[in-house]
Amino acid sequence: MITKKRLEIISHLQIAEATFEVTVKSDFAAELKPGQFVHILVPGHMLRRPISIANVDREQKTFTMIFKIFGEGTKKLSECRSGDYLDIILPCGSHYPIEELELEHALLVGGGIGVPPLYYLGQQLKEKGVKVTSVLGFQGKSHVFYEEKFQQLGDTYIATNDGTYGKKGFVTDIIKELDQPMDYYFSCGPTPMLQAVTTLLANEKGYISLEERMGCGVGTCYACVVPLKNDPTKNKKICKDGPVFYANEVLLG
Amino acid sequence: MITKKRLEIISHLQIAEATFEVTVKSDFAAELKPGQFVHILVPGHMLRRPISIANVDREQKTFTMIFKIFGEGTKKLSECRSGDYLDIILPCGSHYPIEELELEHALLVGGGIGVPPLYYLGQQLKEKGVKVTSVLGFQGKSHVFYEEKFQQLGDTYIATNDGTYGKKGFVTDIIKELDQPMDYYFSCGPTPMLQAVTTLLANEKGYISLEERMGCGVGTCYACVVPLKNDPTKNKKICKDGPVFYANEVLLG
Amino acid sequence: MNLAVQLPGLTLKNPVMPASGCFGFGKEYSEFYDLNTLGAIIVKAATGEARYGNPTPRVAETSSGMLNAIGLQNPGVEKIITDELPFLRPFDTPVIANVAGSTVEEYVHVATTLNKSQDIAALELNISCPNVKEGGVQFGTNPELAKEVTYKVKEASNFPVYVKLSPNVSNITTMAKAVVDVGADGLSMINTLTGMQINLKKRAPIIANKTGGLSGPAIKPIAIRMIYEVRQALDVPIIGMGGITTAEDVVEFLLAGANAVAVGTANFQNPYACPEIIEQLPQVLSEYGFSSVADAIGKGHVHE
Amino acid sequence: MNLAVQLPGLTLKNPVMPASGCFGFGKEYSEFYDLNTLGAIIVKAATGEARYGNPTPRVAETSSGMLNAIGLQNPGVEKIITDELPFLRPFDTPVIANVAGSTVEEYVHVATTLNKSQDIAALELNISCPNVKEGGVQFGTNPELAKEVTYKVKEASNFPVYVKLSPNVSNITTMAKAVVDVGADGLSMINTLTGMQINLKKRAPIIANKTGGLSGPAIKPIAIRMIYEVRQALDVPIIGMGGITTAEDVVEFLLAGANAVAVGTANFQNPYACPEIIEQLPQVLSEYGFSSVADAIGKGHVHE
Ligand SMILES: Cc1cc2nc3c(=O)[nH]c(=O)nc-3n(C[C@H](O)[C@H](O)[C@H](O)COP(=O)(O)OP(=O)(O)OC[C@H]3O[C@@H](n4cnc5c(N)ncnc54)[C@H](O)[C@@H]3O)c2cc1C
Ligand SMILES: Cc1cc2nc3c(=O)[nH]c(=O)nc-3n(C[C@H](O)[C@H](O)[C@H](O)COP(=O)(O)OP(=O)(O)OC[C@H]3O[C@@H](n4cnc5c(N)ncnc54)[C@H](O)[C@@H]3O)c2cc1C
Ligand SMILES: Cc1cc2nc3c(=O)[nH]c(=O)nc-3n(C[C@H](O)[C@H](O)[C@H](O)COP(=O)(O)O)c2cc1C
Ligand SMILES: Cc1cc2nc3c(=O)[nH]c(=O)nc-3n(C[C@H](O)[C@H](O)[C@H](O)COP(=O)(O)O)c2cc1C
Ligand code: FES
Ligand code: FES
Repeated sequence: MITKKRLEIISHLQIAEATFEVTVKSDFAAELKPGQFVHILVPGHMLRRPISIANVDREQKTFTMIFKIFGEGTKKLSECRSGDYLDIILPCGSHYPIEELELEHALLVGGGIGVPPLYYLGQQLKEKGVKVTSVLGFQGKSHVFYEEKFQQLGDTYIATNDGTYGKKGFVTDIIKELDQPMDYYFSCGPTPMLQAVTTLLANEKGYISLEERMGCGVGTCYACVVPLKNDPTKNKKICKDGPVFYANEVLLG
Repeated sequence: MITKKRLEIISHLQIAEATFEVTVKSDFAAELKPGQFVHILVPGHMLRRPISIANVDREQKTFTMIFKIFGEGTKKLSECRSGDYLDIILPCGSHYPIEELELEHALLVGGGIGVPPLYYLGQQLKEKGVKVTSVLGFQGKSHVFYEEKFQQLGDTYIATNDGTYGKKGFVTDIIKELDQPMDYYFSCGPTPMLQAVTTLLANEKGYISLEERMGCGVGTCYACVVPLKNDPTKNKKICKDGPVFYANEVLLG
Repeated sequence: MNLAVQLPGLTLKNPVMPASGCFGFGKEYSEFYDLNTLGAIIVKAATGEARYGNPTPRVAETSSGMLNAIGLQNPGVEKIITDELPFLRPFDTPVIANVAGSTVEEYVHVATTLNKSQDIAALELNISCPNVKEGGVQFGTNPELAKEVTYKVKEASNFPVYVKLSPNVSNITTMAKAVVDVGADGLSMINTLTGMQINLKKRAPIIANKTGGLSGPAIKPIAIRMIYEVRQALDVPIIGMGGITTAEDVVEFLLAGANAVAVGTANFQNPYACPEIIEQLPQVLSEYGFSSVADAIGKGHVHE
Repeated sequence: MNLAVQLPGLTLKNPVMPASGCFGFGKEYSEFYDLNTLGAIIVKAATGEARYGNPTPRVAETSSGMLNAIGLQNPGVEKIITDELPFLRPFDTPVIANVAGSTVEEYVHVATTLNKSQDIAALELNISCPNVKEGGVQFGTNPELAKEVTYKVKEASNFPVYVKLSPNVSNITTMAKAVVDVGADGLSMINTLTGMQINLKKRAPIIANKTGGLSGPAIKPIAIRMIYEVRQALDVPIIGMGGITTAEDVVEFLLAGANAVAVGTANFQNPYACPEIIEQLPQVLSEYGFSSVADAIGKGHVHE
């Protein structure tokens, strides 16, 4: 059930350049699914900020978000401290429908702030016994985060735009060289990356997660739409029908 | 010299119902004169809040303000803590010109949030060897503050609107019964009180301190004017020419 | 405390309703709370045919406000009647349909089609849309066009018609008089002010449509002024809106002369905005010495 | 970084100046900083005779904005020339006089009188004043009145004339074209939007004048939109204003098409607003890839 809660920050860490990992307490934690996001009120701002769920600890009843400072809102969130409370709408949107999928081998492809939701997804996949391969793209070395955590889920490859870490180039450069079978790929990141990934993997089945500027975050305002591939005169809401879509369902860019 | 500074709060106390005493550190403290005010930025608000100087500690280089929660801005100020910083324009406005006055006996007449500036004035008068009598009006017992401090300056009489403390009624009810000579009276409080006081003491010399909604607080915007008694087609600025005026100079209400 | 308000075609248990375009067709917020608590519900605009709306980004944040250029996305009036409105039937809350169009004919078509709905109690005539025939001039900024569309929709509709005024005019009273003259049962005001925000990095307006409608607390003083002016000139029911986020704001609108109010942007900040405002309204009214909603309406007017 | 801007009659070392009415005649803020840092100074409005202004309260605070109804208090144009402007003479900063009036004759009288001042470089023609002869209709909301006053002031003045447009109109481009047609050398935009706030306790508008002009960040999206629209229609120098508080805001105005900018309300919040913005401007411009102020002007326009 979607709701709005004041949740206490129990951990607030900087984990890479301008990148923060924030964990909050929530009785709803166990219900959150990979790919879903939460909608956070930043005091003094009219519109909430959507942030993906990066991990869940069911026993501790906590969930974790990872975000990068982009503008004023994420800057203010970066200045919060443990013990502060955040006003959060949760859970929002669709999730990677892994319960329904026949899966042996999954490829995770993440770029920048698209990496966090894939971590929670990878954890759940691993729990299900799925073999996970991760290809993660970052701007540069100082931006890389969660590499070891992804390695614990399976083979992990890193690309950086500037070549300061891992392979110089894009995630697609790595995927091209990967010689592994996959049942599904799961991708999240900036639209140009998603375009490149879905084009490269056009013959594979996959799910992608999209971003758009949001108003309500719950499906009432029609701010966050994406056109459908088979009928671009129709669209779907990223906040409610998405953010996770079947890769061939939507028209990117 | 007027300036704007970030000043640290070194003490923040509730001293009566909805009434707070805040002391800040400032190298300018010694230059502040009784009757002057400071103009405080409340984060998230467009307009600054004018608050009088209630006391100065020249040695500690601190000054004290006393304010009551009236609306959102004073509410936020009441939630500050020691160690927080306030963005303050200071010093603002005119002061009680006691250096220039021949004074043996002064009557202080304060009402509510008009009481604070009179305390600093009374201290300076006492330092100069002037005999000080204070008549202070409050809404009710729970609103009374600084009674003992005023008693240390001289005879002090309290009136409350609801009669829960001191004399029931207005400061003028006490003044009428006072049988003491005075060279000057000094009054600060709500306009109806100032009207009553100046009318009652029409034959005495006195100074009053006025309030008005302010824009700039420094004399540029013409928001805070009061008409002149001898020519109501002309006015003066409360933030720059005032807040202290000679009692017969301005037209009240 | 009596919060009830009686308006043409609308018996409201309280004066607070979500504003058009900020509440979809009610389904989503019904997951947050019981829609029965609401005074009424104004649903998203209906046009003759389905509309895709504008390209994205469609929203941007401003100081104490937001810009939107949704572009009247909706499934078309027929689908709204068959697929969307029935969901609201079980609730004891009157529904107001928001009518939009690009030509007078489209407005009339939408209004006529809505006659067959059993689920609505009134129309809100959204005249802030650009008239394609008149080269994009807004119906809402030209008194003659406003008159024409109001007159024809009144003629076509079986429901009371509240005309939603645009604030992008020099003289709101002229617009109000124009539509009341030809039979508007009430007014709804204000719609958004046209604004723009430019993305410094991209060197282009953030909103794909370039301009968008400014809403939120930033515009409240303009809404209050316009309602006050119209109330002074006309004795007509007014649904007031523009930046309402608290029960105090509601009382300010009532004092300005609104008979009821709508809450738009605040829903996005706080999905519980409407029920929380309704819950606090009695206390705030009595704090300021009012014994009912009716008691407060128009009481902010100073008569010299 | 080259911040200089050349406008009719104005050689500005940087594009930032305080807005009229928010800086008095410069004395007070000269106690805070060296006025030489400013690109120019627009002083408080001058009318034919001294004006008392409106009763108090004259200001109120709103969400991200403020209302003011000062009522053009000023000592009259003669006294401004003799008592106020000479103070600004020693500074290497051009002064723009703001011209106001209730009749065309008063405007012309003020402009003519200002011809004898050695201390000003240009006029800003404030057409947001209500015309007493035409029953209070603002010069600034009627293109014909705006034309007339602009034409006559242009004829009377030896200085370049920047006409300050009111945002309280449906079509800002029509107003801009009207005044440029009759010879306005430039535009200054925007003035305040008419608003109101009601005091719940007193059950009356807070501002004694009832309505006041809304300024501050709340109106920035409206200012940006209007400047963008006018810039698309006209090639005329524009001094942009409305809610500027940071150097980023300045760049947004430049991108929208302003050639220079004025800072109003922000001075009240931060008396150092202007010099701080000027100091940060080079860094912000280069952060977004601009090599000078001139390089940024109009660059937010998207051409399809
Ligand atoms: C479903 C979803 C999940 C996301 N998950 C994450 C995440 O896990 N970690 C992370 O760092 N970021 C994530 N983002 C992006 C994040 O929402 C933006 O970076 C953030 O909103 C920027 O806010 P700001 O105040 O810092 O920027 P500003 O530019 O100051 O924001 C201004 C406005 O634009 C909106 N906006 C700006 N950029 C974006 C964007 N890319 N997407 C949506 N709205 C935007 C803001 O929400 C705000 O309304 C996600 C976005 C979406 C839609
Ligand atoms: C020269 C001067 C000295 C003052 N000294 C003191 C003092 O020592 N202690 C104290 O408690 N109060 C003092 N006041 C009053 C104090 O400024 C107001 O109570 C305060 O501004 C209210 O702000 P708010 O945000 O709580 O109220 P809100 O009503 O939310 O404020 C809204 C706006 O109205 C203005 N405003 C409201 N009431 C007043 C008022 N009475 N005077 C001026 N502006 C007002 C605010 O500054 C703000 O701009 C003084 C006022 C002046 C002019
Ligand atoms: C995202 C969004 C969509 C809107 N859609 C409509 C609409 O379809 N029809 C309409 O008449 N008004 C529409 N409006 C205007 C609102 O109903 C309301 O008049 C305006 O937003 C002012 O109120 P607020 O400040 O409370 O949001 C929309 C506003 C927003 C923010
Ligand atoms: C207190 C105050 C007084 C003003 N007086 C004048 C004036 O005399 N003449 C004028 O043309 N504009 C006047 N203005 C309008 C400003 O010059 C400016 O156009 C407007 O405030 C928008 O800019 P801002 O948001 O930066 O304040 C005044 C504004 C304020 C806030
Ligand atoms: S953000 Fe409102 S519908 Fe998606
Ligand atoms: S507050 Fe601006 S002149 Fe006094």
